[in-house]
Amino acid sequence: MAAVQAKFELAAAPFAVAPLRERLLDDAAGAYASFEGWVRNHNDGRPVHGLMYEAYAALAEAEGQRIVEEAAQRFAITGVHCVHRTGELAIGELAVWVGVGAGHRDAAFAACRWVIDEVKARVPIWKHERYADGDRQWLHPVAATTEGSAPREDTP
Amino acid sequence: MAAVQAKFELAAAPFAVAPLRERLLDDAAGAYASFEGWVRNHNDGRPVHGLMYEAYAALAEAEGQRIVEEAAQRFAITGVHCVHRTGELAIGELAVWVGVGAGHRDAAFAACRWVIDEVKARVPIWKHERYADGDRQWLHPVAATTEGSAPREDTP
Amino acid sequence: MARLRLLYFASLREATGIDGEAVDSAAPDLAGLYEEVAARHGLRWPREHLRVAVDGAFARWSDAPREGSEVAFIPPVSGG
Amino acid sequence: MARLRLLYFASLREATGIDGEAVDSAAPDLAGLYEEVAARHGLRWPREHLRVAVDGAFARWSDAPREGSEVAFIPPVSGG
Repeated sequence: MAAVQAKFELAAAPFAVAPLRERLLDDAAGAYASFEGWVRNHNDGRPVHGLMYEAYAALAEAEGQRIVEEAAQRFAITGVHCVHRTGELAIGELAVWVGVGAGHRDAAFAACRWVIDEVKARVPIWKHERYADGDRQWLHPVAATTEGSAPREDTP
Repeated sequence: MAAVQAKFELAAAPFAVAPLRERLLDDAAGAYASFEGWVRNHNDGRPVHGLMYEAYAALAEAEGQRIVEEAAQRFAITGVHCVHRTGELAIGELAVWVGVGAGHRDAAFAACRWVIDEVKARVPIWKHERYADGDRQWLHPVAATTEGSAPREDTP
Repeated sequence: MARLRLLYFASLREATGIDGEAVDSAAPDLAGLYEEVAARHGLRWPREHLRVAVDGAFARWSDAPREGSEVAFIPPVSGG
Repeated sequence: MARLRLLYFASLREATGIDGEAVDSAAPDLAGLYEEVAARHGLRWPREHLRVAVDGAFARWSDAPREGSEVAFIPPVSGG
């Protein structure tokens, strides 16, 4: 069996999905699942004008690569690729893409979902949102069990 | 709230995914999930040379449209689109595509998975496989509970 | 007696050798219509594995054949 | 005493006003190092909400600071 493609990348500029998807096509793969996160025009009901992603690049790339390689071990897939943007993003821009090729749809969906969940939980990338009212803040979601004590370094 | 896009189509010739995906982009949507089914070079360990999909077009289009509209009711999504090929397909060709836009990834993944499962279960489309050894057959999967009694009209 | 148009797809088309035919049937329901057709063409699918559609919409086996309608017996599907 | 390079990201960068600094620390472990840094910069994150990384890999709070290493305190992430 051919080695499973497993790749994670940061992208400082907009990137096209079509050629990345193309690379996951495989004559042995019957299923492909993908996920994309786009910049929404609102968050928690608050109008958003744009955002910035900051990464600790060295660690983000290493941790992201660990995630896709772990996915290649856990699921019966033929390839997995994830790209996450950094820098300034406008509304509607692509923030993150995950593509997975597999023999069957169960593995394709499960691996795709697992990768995006792990990326959101583990990869050191932070979102800075700019709101319509001129306010801006870093998003540092704290797990629900300890949420009551979550501080905000950047807001009163 | 804008009406949810919900569309199902049969395609007699190869189609491009990129412009279909584009139409699901929405400033209010933060998540996009897609599924693609490709023609594999094997099935149950048997080398496949190609296949043909036959549809009862009037019913397939009506039932497919019911599925995507039901998905728009069941899940918090902004749009859903499914296209299924008919006719002769070569190895590696795209057989079916499902794209879903949503506010959040839970709904995007759940709706995408639900639509492909329902399409496979309900839409009157049949696969005819050609094998490396020259044999060919119609695939008529019978639910596991009654599988023991499944007849094959086309094989001895 | 109802005049009907029958449609055959996939392995049913191969088993009957035709993709459709006009029939007159006195069957009281679509289940009875299938028994007639299965006997005439030697079809081996038990009705429990099929669905039936009338004029492009799924129907019930207990429905009466409707004069001038188009009836299709739907073997298990394999799209996707 | 270990000579270390500290990195700050996101709200920690804003709270300290710098993206990094060189420090000498006698803290026995990375937990102690964070207490020193938090006190000096008035950081309000309890350590339980942070992770710590050394030279581009996640580390344990109980690890001893390594001479010449690069240490980052990682506030809750929000990519994706």
